[in-house]
Amino acid sequence: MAMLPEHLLLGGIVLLIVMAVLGRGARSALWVALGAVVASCTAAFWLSNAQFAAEPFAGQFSVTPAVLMAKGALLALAVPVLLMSRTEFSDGEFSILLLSSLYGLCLLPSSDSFLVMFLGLEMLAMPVYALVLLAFRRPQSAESAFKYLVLSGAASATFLMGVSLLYGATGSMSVSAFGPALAAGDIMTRTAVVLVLLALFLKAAVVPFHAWAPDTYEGASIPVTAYMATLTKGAVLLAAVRLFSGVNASRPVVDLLMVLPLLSIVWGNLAAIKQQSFRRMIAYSSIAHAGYLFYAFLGDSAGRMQSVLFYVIAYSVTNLLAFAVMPQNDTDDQRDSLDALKGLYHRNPFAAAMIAIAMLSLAGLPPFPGFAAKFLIFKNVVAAGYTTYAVLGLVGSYLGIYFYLRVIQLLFMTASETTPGEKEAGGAARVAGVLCLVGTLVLAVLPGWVLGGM
Amino acid sequence: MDRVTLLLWLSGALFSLGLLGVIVRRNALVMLMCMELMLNGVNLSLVTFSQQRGDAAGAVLVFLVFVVATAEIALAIPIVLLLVRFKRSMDIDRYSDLKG
Amino acid sequence: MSEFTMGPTLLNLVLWLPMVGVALVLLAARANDGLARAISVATMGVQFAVAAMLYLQFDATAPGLQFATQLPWIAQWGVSYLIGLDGFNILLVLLTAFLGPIVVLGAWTSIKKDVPLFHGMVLLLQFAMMGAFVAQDLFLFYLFWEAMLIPMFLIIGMWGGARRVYATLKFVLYTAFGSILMLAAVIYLVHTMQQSSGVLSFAFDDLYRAQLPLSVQTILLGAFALSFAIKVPMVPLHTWLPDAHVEAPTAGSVILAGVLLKMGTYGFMKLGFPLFPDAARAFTPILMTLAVISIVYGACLALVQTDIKKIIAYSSISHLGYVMLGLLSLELVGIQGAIIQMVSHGLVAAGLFLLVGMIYDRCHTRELAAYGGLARLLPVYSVFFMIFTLASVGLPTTSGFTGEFLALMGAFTAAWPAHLDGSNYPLVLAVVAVTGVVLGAMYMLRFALTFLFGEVKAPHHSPEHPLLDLSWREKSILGLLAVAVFALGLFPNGALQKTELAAKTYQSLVTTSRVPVGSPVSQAGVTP
Amino acid sequence: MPHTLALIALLPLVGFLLNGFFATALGGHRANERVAAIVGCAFPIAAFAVTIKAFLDLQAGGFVPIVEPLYRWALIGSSVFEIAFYFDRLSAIMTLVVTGVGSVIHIYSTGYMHADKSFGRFFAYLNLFLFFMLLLVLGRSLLVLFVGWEGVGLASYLLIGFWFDDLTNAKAGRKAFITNRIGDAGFLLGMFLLYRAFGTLDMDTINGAFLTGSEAAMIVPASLVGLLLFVGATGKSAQIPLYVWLPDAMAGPTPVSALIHAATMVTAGVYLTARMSGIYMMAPEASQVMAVVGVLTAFFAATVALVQTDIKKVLAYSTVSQLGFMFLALGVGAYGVAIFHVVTHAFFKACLFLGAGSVIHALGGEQDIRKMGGLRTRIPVTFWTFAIATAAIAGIPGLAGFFSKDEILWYAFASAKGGAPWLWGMAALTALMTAFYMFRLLWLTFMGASRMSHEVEHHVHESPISMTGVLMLLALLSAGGGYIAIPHFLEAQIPLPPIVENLEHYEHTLLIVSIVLAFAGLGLAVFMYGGPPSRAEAIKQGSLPVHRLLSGKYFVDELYDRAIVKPLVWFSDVVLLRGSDKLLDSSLNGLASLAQRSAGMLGRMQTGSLHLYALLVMLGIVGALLWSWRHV
Amino acid sequence: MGVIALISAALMLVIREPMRVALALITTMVMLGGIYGLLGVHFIAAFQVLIYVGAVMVFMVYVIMLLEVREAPGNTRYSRFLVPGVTAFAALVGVLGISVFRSTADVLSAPGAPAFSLTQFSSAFLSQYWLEFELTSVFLVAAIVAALAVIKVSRRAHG
Repeated sequence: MAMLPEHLLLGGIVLLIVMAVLGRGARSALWVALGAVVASCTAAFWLSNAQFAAEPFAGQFSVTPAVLMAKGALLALAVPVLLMSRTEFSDGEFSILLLSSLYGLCLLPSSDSFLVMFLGLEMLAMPVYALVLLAFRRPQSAESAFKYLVLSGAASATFLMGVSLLYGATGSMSVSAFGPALAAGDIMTRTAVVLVLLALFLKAAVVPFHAWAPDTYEGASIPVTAYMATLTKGAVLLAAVRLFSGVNASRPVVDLLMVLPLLSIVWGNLAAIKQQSFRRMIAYSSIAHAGYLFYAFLGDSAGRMQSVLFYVIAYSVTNLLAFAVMPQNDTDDQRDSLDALKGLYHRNPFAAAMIAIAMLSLAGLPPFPGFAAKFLIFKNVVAAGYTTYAVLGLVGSYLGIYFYLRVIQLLFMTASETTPGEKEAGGAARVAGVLCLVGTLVLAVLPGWVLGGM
Repeated sequence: MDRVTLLLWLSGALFSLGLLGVIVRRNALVMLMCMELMLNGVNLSLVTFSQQRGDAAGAVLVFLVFVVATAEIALAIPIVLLLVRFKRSMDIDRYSDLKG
Repeated sequence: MSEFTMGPTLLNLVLWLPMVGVALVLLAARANDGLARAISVATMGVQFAVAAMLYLQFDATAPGLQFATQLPWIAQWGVSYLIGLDGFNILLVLLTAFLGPIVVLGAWTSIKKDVPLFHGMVLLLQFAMMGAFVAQDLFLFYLFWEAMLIPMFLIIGMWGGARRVYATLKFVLYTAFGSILMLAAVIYLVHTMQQSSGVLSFAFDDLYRAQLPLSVQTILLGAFALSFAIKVPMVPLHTWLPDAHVEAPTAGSVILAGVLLKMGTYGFMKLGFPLFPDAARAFTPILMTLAVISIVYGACLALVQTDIKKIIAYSSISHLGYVMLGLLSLELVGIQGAIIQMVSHGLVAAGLFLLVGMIYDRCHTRELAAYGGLARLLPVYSVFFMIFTLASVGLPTTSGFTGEFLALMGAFTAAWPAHLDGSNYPLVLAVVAVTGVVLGAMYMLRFALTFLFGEVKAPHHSPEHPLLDLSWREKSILGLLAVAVFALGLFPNGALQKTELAAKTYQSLVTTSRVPVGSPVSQAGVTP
Repeated sequence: MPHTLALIALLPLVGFLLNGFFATALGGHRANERVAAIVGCAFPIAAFAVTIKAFLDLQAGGFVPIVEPLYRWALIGSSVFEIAFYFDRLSAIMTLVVTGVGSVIHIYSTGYMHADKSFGRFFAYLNLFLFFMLLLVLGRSLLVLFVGWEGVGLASYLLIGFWFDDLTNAKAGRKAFITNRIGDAGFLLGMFLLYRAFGTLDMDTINGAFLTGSEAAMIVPASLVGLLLFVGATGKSAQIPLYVWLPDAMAGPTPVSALIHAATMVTAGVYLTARMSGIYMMAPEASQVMAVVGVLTAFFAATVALVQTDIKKVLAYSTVSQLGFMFLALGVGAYGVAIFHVVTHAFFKACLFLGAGSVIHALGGEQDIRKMGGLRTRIPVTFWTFAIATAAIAGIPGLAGFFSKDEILWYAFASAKGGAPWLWGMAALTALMTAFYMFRLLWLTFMGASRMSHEVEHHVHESPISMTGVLMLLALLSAGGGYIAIPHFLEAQIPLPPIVENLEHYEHTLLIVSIVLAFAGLGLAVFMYGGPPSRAEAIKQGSLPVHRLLSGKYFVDELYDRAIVKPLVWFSDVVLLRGSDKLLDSSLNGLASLAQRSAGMLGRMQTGSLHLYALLVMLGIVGALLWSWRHV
Repeated sequence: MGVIALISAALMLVIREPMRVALALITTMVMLGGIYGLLGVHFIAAFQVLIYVGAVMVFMVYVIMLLEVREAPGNTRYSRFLVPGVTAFAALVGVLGISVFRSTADVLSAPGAPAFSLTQFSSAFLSQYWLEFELTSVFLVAAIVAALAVIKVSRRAHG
């Protein structure tokens, strides 16, 4: 019951595998997966609305309404990704892998012991290695998959090292041991805590652990990039929230939480300026956004889940929006290059408008959701008394405005140059786009309502 | 300087060595092995602790690590094969087309 | 039903009509451009009509907001949808609504590509500007304030001149920088107020009660002032303006000069100074100096421009200096003058930019040297040109005079007692500001001289294909503006009465200290 | 009749609007020249009629000032800005002169401007001028006066540049406007000061306050206010240092010169000072300055006038000089006398200008007196009227100029309010020069042998009756205008200054002296120009450098250009435009490119080498751990 | 034993031949297994030897033999980050070492509980850590699918 969403996903996986084994319905695989995701998503929402809370496996796994809400939200975000994949992936693997990755994702926010969390992280990442490779359009995919694998392997190792040290120090694998350990004076404990945190930074691509992101994002195909940029990151952040739940950041990690995120905000926003590949640009932007997200941990723990979740949703929705309407092209490179967007408005106004909205929201300009999300985070940071860092962060975010505007400039203000193979995004993708647009508008117009739901 | 400390230090050293290997070795397979080394280092410390505590949790985690490591290798090897297929080389420095 | 139950509905109508227009234009986008034009001009027209109705209904003697609407919006943050009219914004709302149709009509023929999008953007901009004026909640205000950038970005960037992309990026990045810091200040302000007084609210009226120590006030005012001063713009933060004006299409320039620049001064009047009165008073000398520098600086630069749009751009800098001067004088006369000057500059600059645009559509060059003797060639055009030139010079009977006269008078009346108390600096500033009157005459008449007089000279003009004088459309929009200019010059009293109460409120807000007695709250910018 | 005064002012405005809309290119010349002429003249004449009516009302009311509020311009806090008219002896005189002389000049113009391609526009402007001038003289508050003040400036700007196809005319107009603006800046400051003190701008109130020495009046030093207002006056009334625009203003059509730049507008400064006499009576220093400036202006302008060869330029400088006389009178407190001179000067100078206009008209546009001569017989009416006016200005006894100028000299000598012998000396010398250059002008133009080229000479013709009639009327006034004892009429309102005791008995001596001077000037002129030209030439050669200095008008224009205009432009162009503005801009672009460069740098750091990434990770871990120990 | 493990691990980084590297790694692993044995957790030692040496490394060795890719002669076995890498490594070892040595955690000084037996372990695993057990299976399924997918891809790329 408590694991209903997970079970539904699992059911989906099994069903898909069976279908694959029977070698039938590669087409319908997508719809099955969609069904599973929607089902588990609705289940999560329903349970959360029912104020359901339970601890089926003591000390291992527990759910609270908030957690369920988070799961539901992220699962909902998976829907557009699936839709997007329709044009890219004919066979069922994608769906299976995505679902299993989602399964891992669901474990993270409700894991009570590091064992579960570790499994969750692995299950989140493992299928993605394959996914990156899956739409094997160009040799670089292999390279990017390998880079991702090695570095996230390193991340796992680091995580485990930290965990084991923590285990040694506290004698328990319980996640709740993490919070108290933050303030512990013992040096080994401190090392343990820092290592765990860094592992999360590495997974979420925070400077200086960001280097894998651009390469991997660029090498992967659009739906996968979208998935990595939004859901994977979101999941990692939720794991972090789970870790920090109930504790306010204090020395020494608070320094890391101030400096490294700030660094990645500036770094990401600057490095994105000169990119020629859209996905790579998004990768850098996602590095910057990871920075904002970790800023949320400076704030009071009470509002943290809310602010992180709201930010993840706002950021992901707009990101997915951009990816969904991205026009198709002959080769992956063409589809990826920013030049393909030149004068898009004159060829495909809708897509251009959508991308523009997405960019503005990512840049955090009102009235788009990105603004409200940033506002919430920085509000909490200021409330926690880190005014200077809030200001620095905002200034850093200012650096980002330029390259988002640059995209709009390409869309609207440059002469149109069509590449022969350009086609409109597939029907399913467009549906995804519309869904995201609706989401964006809701977030923009009724942020109060959404926040109330969290 | 008792045994536990030494073992922990050893595990740390192995962990670091593994990471160093990833940094300095250019052969893809060797890099993979180095990752295994990192995990082994971690395992060592886990085992030590769980033995000290007389608590199974650590051992369980070690078990999980085994599984995961196996899976990762199982996944990594084909990728390496794929890489090799393109450039007839295991030299990772040849695979830096994605940059900037 | 009676007017007053109607009022709020009407105000919301004024605010949201442009959005309706946007929707309609988007629907009509597939159809021909004419439809889009028609829709937008119709929307704007209705909006102006309603706004005028509200202006007439506006009760000058009643304090506080009128026709106000308040709905909880983001309750968790204390943000509410709170709009209303008061003496501060009534004239500017009217001005915005008045310029709306004029802008659309002005761009009737000169915008040829992507017409529906253009009108969509203009309406969007209209919506944002209107919102920024009527918003009575800081969060809402900030939302609209920022939202203005986007349509303007596209308007300049898509329909602008040769270096349009550079200009528009410069404009947006410049303004955005100010607003980022303002955002930080907003967050901090609200947070501090909540801590000190327990009130979590973005409503102006609550914020006006916030007690802040001087140091905090100073920092916050700094952030606000930066953002506003960029919009005004005050020297030395003005360099975006000439480029933006020169590259923008006529409509863009008109909106920019007519309304957008007023945002800055309005911000100072409604937020900057009243929110942080003590800091404001402490920094009056510096700000006043900047204002005077802007007056002289803008005038001097206008004197040597060779690009006709740039002349007007720099003249804007100069004229808005008077506004700041009046606001800072804290004399009723000066404040009232500043308000009138805002409106006046809106009308005059709009007129001049329209005129420049009209000649540009005919001759396709902005080089001053390329023109001459237009008075012979285009008599009607020249008459209007003369009218707006003289209004810009501040000749009596035009609105320009009313504004400058009162603003300067305010500055001077404020400066004289200080002089008697032995501090001559304000007096010096006032005197220097008055020289702006002379400089204004110099650059505008230089413009008129080369432009209208001497032997006939105009590109694309030949005896067999003479330039056409103004069409009826052009005549009528300029006529409307001219009427407004003279009305405000000859009978300003009506307008002044509407704003008198607001001016007094402003005066009392800024002159009463709000430094908390007892222990100051946590210092700004210090992390515990 | 409630709105008599408003009516006076508004009638010309109506004329302006009618002509402006129907008789110009604006209205596509719907009305032909005849209609335009009728409209153009009818309204001023009507205004004149109404003025007489108003004057009679005033008289009937025992000269109690008529106050006629029109509407409230602005009410700010407690201070009221009201548009109201004020009619007393002073404004009565001015109004009569303005409407009267104005009307006749309108009539004259119908002949003079005949067949000009913008006939209608001319009359529209002329009416506009009258409207503003009447606002100026009728206004009760300084605000209204200022509106008129700037308005007449506008009108003169438009009229000087009337023939704007020639850029020099337009430039002259601009020069006039801007120079006036400089004065106006001072005027504004004066107004602000008064407003600060009294919270109102009503002139009668202010005067009263100063005369009664109310405590409000104590806040502001009267001298400061006086000087500031005087700055305004120097602009409008062409006194040193702001007189430079008036000679150039002759670029306008001659009737304009007659009406605006001789009879009415330029005397606005004088009127203002007389109107604010309350302040000046309390401000001896300001009065002193005024007297000195006045007499200097008079003197220098006269010297320049000695050598001018353009008939209108001579008259222009003589105007400046005469205005100097008026300010001298004001400076020594003889306000009534100044106004008296304003009136007489209006008569004879208008007559002179119109006469000159008639000459120019006759000679088909020739203005150089060296190319004239012997016109006495050819255009007799013009000659006789011109001669009478010349005699009047020269101060030949019995004529208008004689009385007013003599009184000025007398007060300059003996006024207890700053009269001084040296003032008298300068003034007397100036009077001598005036007589000389005026008769020189007369002789060179009308007497002697013709120096005209043949085709010019061939169609010299007397002007139409519309012009000559006006000339005769004005000649009559210049002859008899002196017998209207304006000072005594005004004394009830503005008392004449007391005479220093034990100087009374000098009065007759001085009278004789001034008569002698007038005739001396006449004689000298006749001696020099009546005889063979060689004589004048010889003297000219004798004093060549002086001559060059004078004909170069002391090179004041060049001085201003070098000292003020060029530096200002240079400063704006080089220092501000190419300097600071560029600096600000490029600094921003510098920041932008810095961001670009750092972006490139970060991009290059992303080499794509997995080893590097791993190294980063390792370094990151080490760094973070070390950092975390800071707080052990 | 630990020393040997360490040395062979170090050797891994020095040896050029992948095959020999693999052997070195195996040595390390076996040594570790030995250590586990000494610690008394024999079943872990067994797993170590079985899974790692038995499965993983055999697979690895097989692959190495499968693709006999000779490194192009002349190019060194090290990336150009040798020096910084080693320095960083030294630092890291130092940091980790210090954090262990200077730690005050009781566990380090504690005498050490009696080693628990396989039965204890498995019972704990199947009761307290039942969830993990389940999840592991799910994980393995996912891993298999992923592996299959990758292989499929490589086949597609091949053909």
